[in-house]
Amino acid sequence: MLVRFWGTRGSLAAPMTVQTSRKKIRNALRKSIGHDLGSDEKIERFIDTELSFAESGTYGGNTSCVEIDGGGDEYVVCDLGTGCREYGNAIMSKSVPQKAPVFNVFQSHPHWDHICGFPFFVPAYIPGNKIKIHGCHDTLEEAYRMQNSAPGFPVDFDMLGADIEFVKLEPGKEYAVAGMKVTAMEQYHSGDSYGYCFEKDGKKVVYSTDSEHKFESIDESYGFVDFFRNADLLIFDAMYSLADAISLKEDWGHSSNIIGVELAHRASVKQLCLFHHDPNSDDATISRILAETIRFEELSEEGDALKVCAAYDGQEIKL
Amino acid sequence: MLVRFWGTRGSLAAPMTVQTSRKKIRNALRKSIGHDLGSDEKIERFIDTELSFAESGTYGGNTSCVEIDGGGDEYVVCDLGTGCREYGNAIMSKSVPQKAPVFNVFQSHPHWDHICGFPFFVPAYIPGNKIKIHGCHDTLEEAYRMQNSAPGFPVDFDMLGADIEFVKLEPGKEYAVAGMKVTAMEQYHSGDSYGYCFEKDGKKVVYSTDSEHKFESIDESYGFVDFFRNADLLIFDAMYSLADAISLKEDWGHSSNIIGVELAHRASVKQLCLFHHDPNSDDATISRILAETIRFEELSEEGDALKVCAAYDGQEIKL
Amino acid sequence: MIIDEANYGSTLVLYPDGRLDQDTADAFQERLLQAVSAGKEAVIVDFSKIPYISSVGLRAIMIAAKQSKSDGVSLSVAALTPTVNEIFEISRFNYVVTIFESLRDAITAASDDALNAFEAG
Amino acid sequence: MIIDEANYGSTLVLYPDGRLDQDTADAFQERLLQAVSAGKEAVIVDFSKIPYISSVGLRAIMIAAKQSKSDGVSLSVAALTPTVNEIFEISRFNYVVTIFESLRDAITAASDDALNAFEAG
Repeated sequence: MLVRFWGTRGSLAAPMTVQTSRKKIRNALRKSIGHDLGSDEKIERFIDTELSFAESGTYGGNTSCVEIDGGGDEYVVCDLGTGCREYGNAIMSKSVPQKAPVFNVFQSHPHWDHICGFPFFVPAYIPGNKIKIHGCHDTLEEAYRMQNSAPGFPVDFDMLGADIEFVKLEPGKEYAVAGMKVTAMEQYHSGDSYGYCFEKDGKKVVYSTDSEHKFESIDESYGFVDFFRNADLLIFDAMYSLADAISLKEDWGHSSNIIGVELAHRASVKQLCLFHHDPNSDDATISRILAETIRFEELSEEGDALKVCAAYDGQEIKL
Repeated sequence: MLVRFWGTRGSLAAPMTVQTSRKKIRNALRKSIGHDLGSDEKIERFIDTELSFAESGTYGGNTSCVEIDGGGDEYVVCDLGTGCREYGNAIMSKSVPQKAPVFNVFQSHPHWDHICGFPFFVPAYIPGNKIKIHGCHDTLEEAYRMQNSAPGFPVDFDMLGADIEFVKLEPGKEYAVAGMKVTAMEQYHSGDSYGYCFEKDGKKVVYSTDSEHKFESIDESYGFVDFFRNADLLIFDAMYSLADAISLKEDWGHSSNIIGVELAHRASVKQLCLFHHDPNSDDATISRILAETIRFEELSEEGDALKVCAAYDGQEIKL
Repeated sequence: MIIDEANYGSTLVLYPDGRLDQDTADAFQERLLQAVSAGKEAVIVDFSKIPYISSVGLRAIMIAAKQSKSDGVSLSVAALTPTVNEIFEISRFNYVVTIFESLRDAITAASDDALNAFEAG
Repeated sequence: MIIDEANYGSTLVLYPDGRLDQDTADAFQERLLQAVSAGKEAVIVDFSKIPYISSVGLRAIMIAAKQSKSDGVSLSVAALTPTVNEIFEISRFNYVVTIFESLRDAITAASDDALNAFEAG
């Protein structure tokens, strides 16, 4: 399986500021002093070895959109936040289509940040394309139709070229889509949200964003431990610090890195991927949170070794 | 007057990609070879003199949000795209409020990219704050209420702490707001849009985005020439190339740099600011378009000298 | 605006002379649409005497380009002055019509019979 | 979980001993809430014998911190082991309660009478 992150930010798209861009340049130049940069190869090596990811790159700022490629002949993607503009563009830019033009969307929930890229998802405009929006909410079609209508958008939903279908799923039931086994699970979030588990060839990926884990999560029988069990990759909403998540931002429907590590350990997850980054966090902040999470995992000394990463727009994880 | 750009992108927020970030670093390092970077001062000077804006900085990727500060005691801002998250944060971060907590929003139109930052505009949550959303559309309140409601957003419009009022304006009529003279003008755009002219102390700023100028614009009597007349700053929707704007993207409601220069010349505008950048344009592309526009202005040899710039998130223009 | 013309086999060449702007674009557009509809295989506009083109001149070319496509006629421009060449690039009109460096290049691309006629003078 | 305590003037100090996790957090929370509600001016938790704290232990502190605020009682923690200190920072609990390097520092900050009683042994 291959997971491609097109959008990893929570709530609202958060582009890099001009100050941050200049700071990166300044920092790289400062660090370069005394290094031999006499060839492009040496420059690449300097960037790779002397600069951190946050110093040379960026986590990006597009909202949720994660492609799950199980090798099947149809496309599979979780949520259509702003990241889906680039996802659609990438598909359109291939001279030879990689798959049949059938797009299976799995919708965590219909909050704006998870659907707002759709009006700029070019495949939706192409006759002959099929878009199947899967989800457990009754309101998905209403949300998408409302988004693609006046007064918010000039192209009405019914004018889109693609054939768009809404597929209602039941949580806990197993579905076969694009050669993968897919299961949904209800999550605690305003208006409900759903996590999705994708399984193929003995590999398991769980997409679990916009999900708050309350006090009950410490119970032995907490359902998410089973849902996450042995996942090769757990994409986990770690938007807030634990302190914020259980005080000021209690019931805001998001979780923390601490809870992510604890649940991942209990479920024997192999890799935990921090997701739904706060739009107020810059690259340095996200990297700091990642480093702290890796450190907390070490300190917690529980369960099997757990790899931890922080998702970035453009990231690919092969399983 | 002071104009602060918080969001300058059209259609959909467009964060910088990890590839672009790394490319900037690589380019800066390559160009630094042979330069003495032995002090922070020298590094700053190198960045300022040897790197272009697109090489060291970024135009940003937030959608429309432009603050117009005429020195009055209330806030004035055009549109509430994603840029208004940072606008609101900046206001909240001041230990001493700069103005009375009254926010006068001038709404070009209610398309998503022009209202989508509002749920993350922190001042809207603060009791005692007043938000007046001015505009010529009958649908503004409907659009804002729909955005702040299920299934798209968890905090309902009526739960917002601020007192929010919608103020209907008539195009062509002069209003006094925050010490400025404000006039609206209807623009050609799907569902209509409105440009706003702000005047104070002999200075004039025109905010004219999401406005297509069709063939009639060559007529002597074309109304926008008067509307733009002698503007010190014209913020102009130059999203497309002229070729695209009059063929494939005809009637999509946007204009071009070429038409911007021609209209600005005819109206004796002093500074033309390219705005509503295409989300598919990276920093280098926007800089190239800016350079070409400056060149076209030189070639066109008409009217008074016209300064041309391309808006970026975080830019301030003093008039 | 004076617009000379010449026929080389199945190719028609127009030679407009002067600025292509609000004062001249209507006449230019009319003449260009006539040329495209004249039943020729190809129409070439020699731009060597056009010092400047404004948006309204470019618009005339766009309209003619659309017409030429639906009529199955090849429309191209040739011998642009440096200024006009830049304006074609800035406006992205280099993607709208094919631009040839010289009239001879455009005629060569149009057809053998056009080239023969052109060479014959 | 064994939780010793000591009173220094108007300040109560708790000395929990052992990991603060799922097995022990309930007892810790109960004891902590009692302490906060005991009518003292300040409650200090000496963390020197806590090798580890999990989210549920932190949650107990959050609940007690909220209670202490509404009761007008000062709640602080002191003498964190290096691991627990890191976990407080990672979870941002350093913004939830005041952390003192040593119990003596915490007592000094609490009140003069507490310090006097503490010094007196």
